[in-house]
Amino acid sequence: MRTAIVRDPLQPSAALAEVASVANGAAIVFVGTVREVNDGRPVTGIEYSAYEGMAARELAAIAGEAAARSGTTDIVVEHRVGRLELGEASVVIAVAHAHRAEAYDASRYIIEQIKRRVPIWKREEYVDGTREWVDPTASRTEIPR
Amino acid sequence: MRTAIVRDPLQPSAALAEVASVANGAAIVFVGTVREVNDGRPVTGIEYSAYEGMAARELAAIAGEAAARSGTTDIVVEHRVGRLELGEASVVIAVAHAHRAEAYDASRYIIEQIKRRVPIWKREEYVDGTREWVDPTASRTEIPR
Amino acid sequence: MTITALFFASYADVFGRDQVEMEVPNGSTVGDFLRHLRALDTDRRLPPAPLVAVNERYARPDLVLRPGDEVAVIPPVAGG
Amino acid sequence: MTITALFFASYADVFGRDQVEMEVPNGSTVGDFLRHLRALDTDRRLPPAPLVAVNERYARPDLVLRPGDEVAVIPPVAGG
Repeated sequence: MRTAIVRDPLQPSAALAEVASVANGAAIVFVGTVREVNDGRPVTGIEYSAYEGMAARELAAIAGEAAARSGTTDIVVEHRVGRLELGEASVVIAVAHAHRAEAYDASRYIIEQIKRRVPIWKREEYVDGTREWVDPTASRTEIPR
Repeated sequence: MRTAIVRDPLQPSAALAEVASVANGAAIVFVGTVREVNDGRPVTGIEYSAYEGMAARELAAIAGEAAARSGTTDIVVEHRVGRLELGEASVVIAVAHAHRAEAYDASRYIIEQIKRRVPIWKREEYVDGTREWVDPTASRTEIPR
Repeated sequence: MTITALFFASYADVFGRDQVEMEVPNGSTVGDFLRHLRALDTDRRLPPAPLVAVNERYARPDLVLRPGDEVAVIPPVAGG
Repeated sequence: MTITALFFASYADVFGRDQVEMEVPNGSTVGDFLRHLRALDTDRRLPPAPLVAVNERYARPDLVLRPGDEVAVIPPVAGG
């Protein structure tokens, strides 16, 4: 099990290789990437920033929860910060398990929890040169647990 | 969209690259691999065989159904046949979509349908040199639709 | 009329071959074909109603066969 | 007592900085800290009850702060 906040480009195939094992029958890699459009508005790039200490702690906690629920520790999660171009990967989640149902569930759990509680923010850059912080929750203010 | 029955080793990262696009925010690669143990019995390798024409046709149909349900055609599915060693990939499913929920659903739909209806069989080889055809369904005989 | 019967995996073991040209009466259905097969399966190693595909599509027992059809007897699949 | 307040993303824009040492009365809670902040947010750009983390963990309004705590005001997260 390994989780990290990183600045360099992510390597999905390295993450896949890291969780692979002859004990596992299923491996799933989820890759989140920067889209060219968000809410109908053309995007030219995204700046990701994080509360790095807490983000690292929450990522590790989420992976631990997924491991406890699914029964595998073959989990790698990396989230990138800094400026990303269109098409670049912002997050990679690799999970391997003896069986596929558990692998899918663990992968999905991890991405949903990341979006819910890991303190990372993104500022989109638009073709007209303006930039805006993305608020996907419309200012949700409940403690995310 | 591309589906194939192949004899050479599968390349998950090539499949991922093939579905990637700046229109997509999420890509998922599922890799099914040969486990060292099945039902508690140590396995040394698996021979996959197929009714190749029909298997190719069913794979294409399944990918088409997933595309229609999810709204993406960024789908690559490859199933390998022949003798596979422990840890080798038997199936790779790459799906990319603007949004993650649809990508997960399409990926899951494809693997479940493959296991249900694509005419592929496997013969496991055991440490004592014996071999056995795997029957995961206990001879289910309903038409799988 | 003549059809081509295909046997895969464990069913190829049952019949000792993976393909055979078979004579069946004109108008035979998939069900008729299966009854014919059963007569050849003296050790009763086929399940009571195995899956059949005709020309690469799963077929119901009432489907009427035509000359030259490729009729495959499909063991429980195990792909993925 | 002194605490360290951290502001991220859009909240750093609100306060024009991302970190500040703040004096708060001994025994202050997270809720007290937020009332104190609100007085500085003259344009009312913070939501009514923003998320707060104390020493890298999400904290409820009744948590009592201690000297040296790192108190982060957390905008809606947008990772992934």
